[in-house]
Amino acid sequence: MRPEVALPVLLPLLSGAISLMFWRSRPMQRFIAVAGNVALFVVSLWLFVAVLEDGYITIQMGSWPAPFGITLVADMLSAVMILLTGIIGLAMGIYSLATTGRGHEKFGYYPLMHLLLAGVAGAFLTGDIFNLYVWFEVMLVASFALLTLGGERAQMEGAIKYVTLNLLASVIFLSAVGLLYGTVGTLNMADIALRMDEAEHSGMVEVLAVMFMVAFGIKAAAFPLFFWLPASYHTPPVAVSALFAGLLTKVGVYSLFRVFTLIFDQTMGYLQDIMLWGAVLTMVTGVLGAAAQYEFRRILSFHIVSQIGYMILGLALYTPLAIAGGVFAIMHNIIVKTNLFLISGITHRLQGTYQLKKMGGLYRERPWLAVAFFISAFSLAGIPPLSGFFAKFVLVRAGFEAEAYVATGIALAVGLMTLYSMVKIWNEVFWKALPEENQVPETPTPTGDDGRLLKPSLWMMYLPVVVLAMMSLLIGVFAEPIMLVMNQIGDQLMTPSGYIEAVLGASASAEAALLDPLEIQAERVDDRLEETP
Amino acid sequence: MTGAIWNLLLGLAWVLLSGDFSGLNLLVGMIFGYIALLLIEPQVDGLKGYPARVPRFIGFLGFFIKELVQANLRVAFDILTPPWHMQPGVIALPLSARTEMEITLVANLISLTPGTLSLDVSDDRKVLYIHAMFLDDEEELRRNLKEMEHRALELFR
Amino acid sequence: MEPLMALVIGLLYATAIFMMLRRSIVKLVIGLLLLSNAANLLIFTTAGMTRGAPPLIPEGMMQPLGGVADPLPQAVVLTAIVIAFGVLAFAVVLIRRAYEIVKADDLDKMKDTDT
Amino acid sequence: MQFAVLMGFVLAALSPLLNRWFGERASLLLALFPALLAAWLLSQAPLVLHEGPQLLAWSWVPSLGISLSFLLDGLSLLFGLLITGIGTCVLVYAGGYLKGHQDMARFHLALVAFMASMLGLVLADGLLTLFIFWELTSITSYLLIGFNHQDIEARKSARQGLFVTVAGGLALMAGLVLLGVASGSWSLHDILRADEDLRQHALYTPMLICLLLGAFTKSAQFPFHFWLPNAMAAPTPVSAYLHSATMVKAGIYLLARLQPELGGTALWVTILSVVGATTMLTGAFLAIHHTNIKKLLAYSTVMALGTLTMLLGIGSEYAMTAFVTFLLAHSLYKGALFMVAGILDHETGTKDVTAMGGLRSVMPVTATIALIAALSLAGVPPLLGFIGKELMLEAALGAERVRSILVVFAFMAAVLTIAVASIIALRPFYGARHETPKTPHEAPLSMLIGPGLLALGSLALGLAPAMLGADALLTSAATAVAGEALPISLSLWYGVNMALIMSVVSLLLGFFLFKRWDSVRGQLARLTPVMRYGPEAGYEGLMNGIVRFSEWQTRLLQNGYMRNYILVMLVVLIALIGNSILLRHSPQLALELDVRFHEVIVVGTMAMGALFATISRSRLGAVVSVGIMGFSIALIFILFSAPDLGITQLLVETMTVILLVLVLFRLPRFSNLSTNLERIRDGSVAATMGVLMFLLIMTAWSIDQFESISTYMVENSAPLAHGRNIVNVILVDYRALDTLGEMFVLALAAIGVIAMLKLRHGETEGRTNSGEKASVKEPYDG
Amino acid sequence: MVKSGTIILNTAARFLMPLQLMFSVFLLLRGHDEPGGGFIAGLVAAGAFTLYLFAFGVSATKEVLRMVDPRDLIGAGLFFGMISVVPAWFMGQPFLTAQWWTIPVIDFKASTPLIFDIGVYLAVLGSVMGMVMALMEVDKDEP
Amino acid sequence: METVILISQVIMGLALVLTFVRVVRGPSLPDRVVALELFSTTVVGLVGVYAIQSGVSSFLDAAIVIALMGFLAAIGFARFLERGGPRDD
Amino acid sequence: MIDAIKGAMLLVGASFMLLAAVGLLRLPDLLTRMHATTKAAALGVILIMLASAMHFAEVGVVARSLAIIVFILITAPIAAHVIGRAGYFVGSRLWSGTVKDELRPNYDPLTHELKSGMETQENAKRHPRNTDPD
Ligand code: NA
Ligand code: NA
Repeated sequence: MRPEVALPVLLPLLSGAISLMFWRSRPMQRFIAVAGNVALFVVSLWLFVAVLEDGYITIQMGSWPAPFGITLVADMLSAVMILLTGIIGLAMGIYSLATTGRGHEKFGYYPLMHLLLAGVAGAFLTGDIFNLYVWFEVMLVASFALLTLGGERAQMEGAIKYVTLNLLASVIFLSAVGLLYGTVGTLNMADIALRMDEAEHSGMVEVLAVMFMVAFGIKAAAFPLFFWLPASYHTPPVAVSALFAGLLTKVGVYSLFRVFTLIFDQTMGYLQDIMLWGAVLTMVTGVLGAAAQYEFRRILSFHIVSQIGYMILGLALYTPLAIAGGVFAIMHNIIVKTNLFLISGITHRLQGTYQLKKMGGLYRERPWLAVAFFISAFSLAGIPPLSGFFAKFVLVRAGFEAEAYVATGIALAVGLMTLYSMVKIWNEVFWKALPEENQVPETPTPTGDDGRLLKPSLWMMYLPVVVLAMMSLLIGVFAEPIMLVMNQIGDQLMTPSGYIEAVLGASASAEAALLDPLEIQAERVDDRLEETP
Repeated sequence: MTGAIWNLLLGLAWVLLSGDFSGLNLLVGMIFGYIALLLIEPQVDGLKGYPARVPRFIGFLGFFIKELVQANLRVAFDILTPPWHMQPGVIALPLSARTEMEITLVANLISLTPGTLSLDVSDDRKVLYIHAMFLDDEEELRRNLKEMEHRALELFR
Repeated sequence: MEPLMALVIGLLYATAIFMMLRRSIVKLVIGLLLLSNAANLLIFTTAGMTRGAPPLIPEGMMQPLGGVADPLPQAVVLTAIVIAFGVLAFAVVLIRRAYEIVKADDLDKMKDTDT
Repeated sequence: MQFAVLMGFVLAALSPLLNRWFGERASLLLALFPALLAAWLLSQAPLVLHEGPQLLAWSWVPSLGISLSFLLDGLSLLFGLLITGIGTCVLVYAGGYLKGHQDMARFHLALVAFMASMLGLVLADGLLTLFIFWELTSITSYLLIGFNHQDIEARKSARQGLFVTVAGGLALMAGLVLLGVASGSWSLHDILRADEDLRQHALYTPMLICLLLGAFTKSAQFPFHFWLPNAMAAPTPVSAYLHSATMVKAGIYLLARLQPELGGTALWVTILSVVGATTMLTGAFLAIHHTNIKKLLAYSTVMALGTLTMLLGIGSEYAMTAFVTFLLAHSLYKGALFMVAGILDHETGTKDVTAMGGLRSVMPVTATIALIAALSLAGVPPLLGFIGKELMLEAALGAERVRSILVVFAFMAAVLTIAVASIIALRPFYGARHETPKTPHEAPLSMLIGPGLLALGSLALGLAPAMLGADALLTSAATAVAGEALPISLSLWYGVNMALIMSVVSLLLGFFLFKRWDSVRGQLARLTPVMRYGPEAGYEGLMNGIVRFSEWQTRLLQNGYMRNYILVMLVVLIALIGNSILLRHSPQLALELDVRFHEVIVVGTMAMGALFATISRSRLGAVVSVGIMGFSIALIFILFSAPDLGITQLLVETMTVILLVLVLFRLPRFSNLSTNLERIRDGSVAATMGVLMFLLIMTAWSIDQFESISTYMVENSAPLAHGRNIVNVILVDYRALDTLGEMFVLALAAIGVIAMLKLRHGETEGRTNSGEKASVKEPYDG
Repeated sequence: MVKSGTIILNTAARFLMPLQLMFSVFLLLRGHDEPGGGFIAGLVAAGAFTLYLFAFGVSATKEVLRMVDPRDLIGAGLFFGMISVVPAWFMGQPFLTAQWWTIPVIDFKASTPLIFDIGVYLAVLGSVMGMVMALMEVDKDEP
Repeated sequence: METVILISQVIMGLALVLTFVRVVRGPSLPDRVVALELFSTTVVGLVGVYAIQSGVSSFLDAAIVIALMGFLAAIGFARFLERGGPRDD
Repeated sequence: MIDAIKGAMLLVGASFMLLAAVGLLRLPDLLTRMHATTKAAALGVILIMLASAMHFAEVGVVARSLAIIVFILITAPIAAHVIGRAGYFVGSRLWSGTVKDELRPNYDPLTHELKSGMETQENAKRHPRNTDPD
């Protein structure tokens, strides 16, 4: 019994349920919001430390042995993702206290937030493909509700696209699960991995692979499947935007990593190129989309797409180092992108708009905000020694090592375009003087979503922003321990037998080792890495 | 109502005592129970009228099934043979039923009888509007409906 | 049976997609409805269909008498049905609100957030 | 050492506090930092000179080959001394120049951080550490150039400088990674000592081109030179620092650093010589266009950078010696001249040299400093600049490739440089007094110390290079650049040779040019329309083109039409599935049909229900058909042994219909909005998808290779889970986690629905964040 | 617009709702052995309330529910669901491991799966009710 | 017996088809709703026959639920009409 | 014997359902169609359920079969009433052969008031409307 594997899912579910029970009491909900998120953060830390020690941890829910029950599995990748979920959850919990209006609180903002986190955590931990679908739906419906909370026109219009296109992805996912079960007769991912390797009809395996690729590609907002994201992410309350930007698409990316390293590894020979160019086009179209925008959150939204390209590039290169780089990119992006959205919220609070044209003067007025933005923005652009640089560097190195020169070159160029957008925001929002026509009163009256005075709570907005900016910086400074973790992730993902053994027991993995052609490739890459001190 | 419950309990007791848990045995137990209730009726206030209601109920059931089958056949005939013999129309049927329960019961029974369909009750609850398929002999129809209402109300009064 | 079902499910997917490609939001939602039904039937069919042998164990027994239909896809589909219901209920109300705000049953009039 | 550099960043971060505590004295306080570092570097000099390069190993990210090791050899020592020495002067100077400025703290922050970055750059041993500091200089210089950030020109210039240098930085990163991958080491020290000859490596050419792009952009080589003069938007102390000893020299440093390992090939020599010479001439030529003193100096910096590059390209012993000498000389006089320009600007309120005149009388010290520095710039003995120029001409004369071009260019550049030097040193200080916006006075002491020291350095080192140890230092640096010992010594007199003759002639021609400058400028003004099509216009065009392209692309992709989105996704899916199941593999079909009449009917009503729902013109008719379809599905579930499923489907269908009915009440009737062509297109996509799904279902069903895991569930349901309804046991026991998630999904949907219906705008007053539309669409100009 | 609900429908609803609710509890309790279970039962119960809503409208239904808002039902349902997860922990078993207790006097087998199913029941009931009631409520509010 | 069951299934199958035709033909919403109602009733009958055919009485549970809940959709439609929704013909 | 009765009940029951369907299809207007569906289908279900009760002959099954009958008997007329009423009030066209309409004159479509009509017997003659189909 390893409770730490299940608690990151169960705790937010519980706090969500309790929060719902107290839906009449606003203070109670706010208390549960923070308490629940602190608890989630603590268990995520617990899980991370435990996985650091043991490598893999599993729990067979309901005591039913795998593959018959549902197994929750934490490997290093899951643990890192869970830890990030805990961090972002806590940041959001605090930030939301300052920004959430009474109406939103009354109609379930906090339970929705908890359950969204539960869905995310469930997706990161589950070892069962249908259970993954269920957590996707939990996450999705929570996000639907959060997206529409407040009921403004833009929200509704954005939500229609968000809902429809995500449902399309869900149905593709579900259909693939159905076909998968019809083909191999099991739902446990480790078991599927074993059976897939033996599957005689390789055409079906490939079809399943592409179906999962498209389904998760939509969830991850990869080219040309990303349309829902720029259409909707800038419409909800900013804390919600930030939560979405940080975590949601990453679940799609995580799933791609999980499924294509564990289950469909044998199809990578064919799919690698498709994925690689998909990743490149994702980066390029995303970053160009941002270049065309003049609204704070729209720029950030398009950049999510662009950054997703980097992560998928890591998977497409398909070496341990590239995987490590991809996951580094995920980690970095979760922290930084969340923070940029949070900052956009503060600037909105201060100047009442998201239009770059109408903003200005914050460099002088809010130096600490400027510092936080500067760190986050330049981290996003991959400027050293911030977190984004290391993500980019590892990918570039892996790309050159894999001799994918053109794709890697484009990835580098995209970094410059990212800088373009970030500098655009910096110049307009921070450096430029506030335009005459948009002069706000001498002391801006900060208001929450409900228009009430919320001046004392501004620190609750600053706290997460400062902490996250610090994290981006610290990731850079302490890149070594993080890189060790990332390398472990790369190794774990490229040797799926470890995962299979952890879930199904040692006998199964002996079988798996015989069937793992990629292990040989992974070793080859390892050898090459060892040559370079 | 008390009577019906007692009857059921006695039936169940019979089933328990005899140890034969079949539907038929329950029926047997119910019959014995009914006889027992018939015997003690004068002594127990709560049972007043119950034994008498049972034969009335069975009689009503027979009447209703007869109507149901008869009218169904008539409708069937008209549906299956091409020229329409029917003369449909909406008529107002004055109600003797007073309580909501009674009105509902009567209306539903009328709806269940083929050839008639309860449309609505007037706001003052005096009249039930009925759509009837065969208004060739309206008086006969009205008479039949009133009889059904009468028999049904008897069960409750 | 399965080939026939496969054919009809194919048709269901086709109709669903056709509806989703319409400009009317109501048609869109009906398309989503059809689509989720198609997926549920797909799971049910692909696993194989069995007549007259529900996965129930007679009272007092430890195993079913003969072979029974595969219960797992049934449970999975049940879960999927309920999830689809929740999601669709949300979508249905969403289009209602969207219509209320935009005052048109036309998706082409709802593109402010993109452009 | 590493500690010292990192302390620089800490100090930078603390500078706001220092400013608060110490006010105006903070500048002096902060100047102690580079001064102490310079002292420390000097103390290390003997060690380096006598025992060779010193490696100070520090690990950082060993798993990526990133170390924080520093390599101290002649080259890095020379650069380190320049950075710290001139840095001290600049900090002191800035204290006077920006006295009382409200953003003093921010200035200190950026400047000290920049200084530390620059120092880290030249000291770094790791390829990536070098790159990290390289990028840090770009970022910090961005902050410095944009110091007057409320001015749109400053913002634009800062952005331009950032983009050009960071773009080059990306190329540099690619080059460095290639270098690391090719050499198998991430340490400069190791790479320089390795036996392997990278010049023969397959990746040599791409690697070199990437590295050169990095160096050229940073060092403002043609055609990337345009950002540097624009960077004059920075306050003058910054210009003095960036253009004399630091920022722009980073690229030069890199080239020098790599020369022993990568230099000497035909590619290297040709590119560096040609680019260097072109830059040199371009800079010199453009300089005399301008009357703005800072621009004049900036273009002369471009010229100097070209010269340095050219010297590295030539690669001879002379060239190496010339390189280090010229480098040192340029840093000293250019620093001094910029500070003088700052003084002039500060005191007169204008930067236009033609607007000044006769200032020698009011600011004699400044005039003297300007004269000494300008003489060094002009290459007049006995100043250090003279030695540099002599060696430079000598090296050009001895070039192995494109010699004639180099010589001609070098000579022309020399002439123009002399003209520039004369303009700066003579025009403001001599001749008649002009009225200036401010009444000029002699600059305060704090602003004179820096330039004074630098000018003095130019003179002293020119007079007695060996005596002051410069000889040894430069030899050591040249050795590091050449990769082998270069036993040379500097001297003012090498005898009458070709170089000296050229020097003298250029002096005369240059002075002549200075005399005719005003009319020459008039002539040159006619060239203005042609000049518009320079590299800068190319840069602007590129940036605008990217923005326009991205707007076009976004309109094309993110067009707001949802059916297009869906269509694209489906086409992708269809293409991928079709390719896999039809082209690369084939479906597996087992067309055995075992059906009953009523089953066919039920399946038929289901299909017809779906079909009618699509073609019905009545939306409620469609809803009823959907209901029929749902009931048919429920019946199919029941007929095929799934009673639980059938019941659930029926109930769900009923509730769905009720919800639809409740909602449709508010919605209008169906209307036909699409054209027939669209319908045909959509129909074919839909049909294709349907056919594919049919094939997939058939295939998956036909595959009968594995036993289902549900066998275990059936066997253990009653004995272990105490339940006889196996489906329910799966739901609440085997796979209870699914069900747990599922109930949360339903609950979430309900919360969402309730909120959507009941939480209206009235209840969320005051929030307008998402209501705004992107109405602002003008091109971005900040 | 015709006034909603007639005597006939109202009476029938008053009579049918308890019947349907009883039936739903029946379906819930025997779901582990025969067709039924929390979902089906919850949906039947929701159907019962929907019928009542159609007959009597929102305010009357709220009166029937007393102080209970559908959201309370959802919260309680989810809470029950979560409660059934935990007992296994105290037994040192993985979460969700079924625990069975026999209640001596009535020989009733209580178990965590049953608690779980009750949670499902309440959650489904609350969710569907919440949606339908909200829809009808706003319909009432608006012209 | 088996034949009888098959015949009844065929008959009821035909009934389903005819019912569906009414759904298509309409013309007004109430007509379609009546057809839907009849459809669900026929389904109850079919399930009853199927229970006999398969000998599994559990299928009757499904029939009970349909019998008890199937009319709700019709009530919903009626409410729609009463509140002024269009008849759609 | 029992098999014969069961078989007959099944066949008759099924036939009534078909009859209902035929009626639904053939009859000319909404209300007449409802006559066919409500009763015939109910009768069909009743017969089939009785057959199944006889077939299984267990308490549980008999009880369930009877429950189905009861439920059908309760819900069918209610549904018929509700739809018929709604259909009538929103103006479903009555068949041209309709001979009488005593409701229409008593109904005020503006106030939705439905009088008992006791006092207006003489108005009971149906006035043909131009919206009626031929
Ligand atoms: Na595998
Ligand atoms: Na199969």
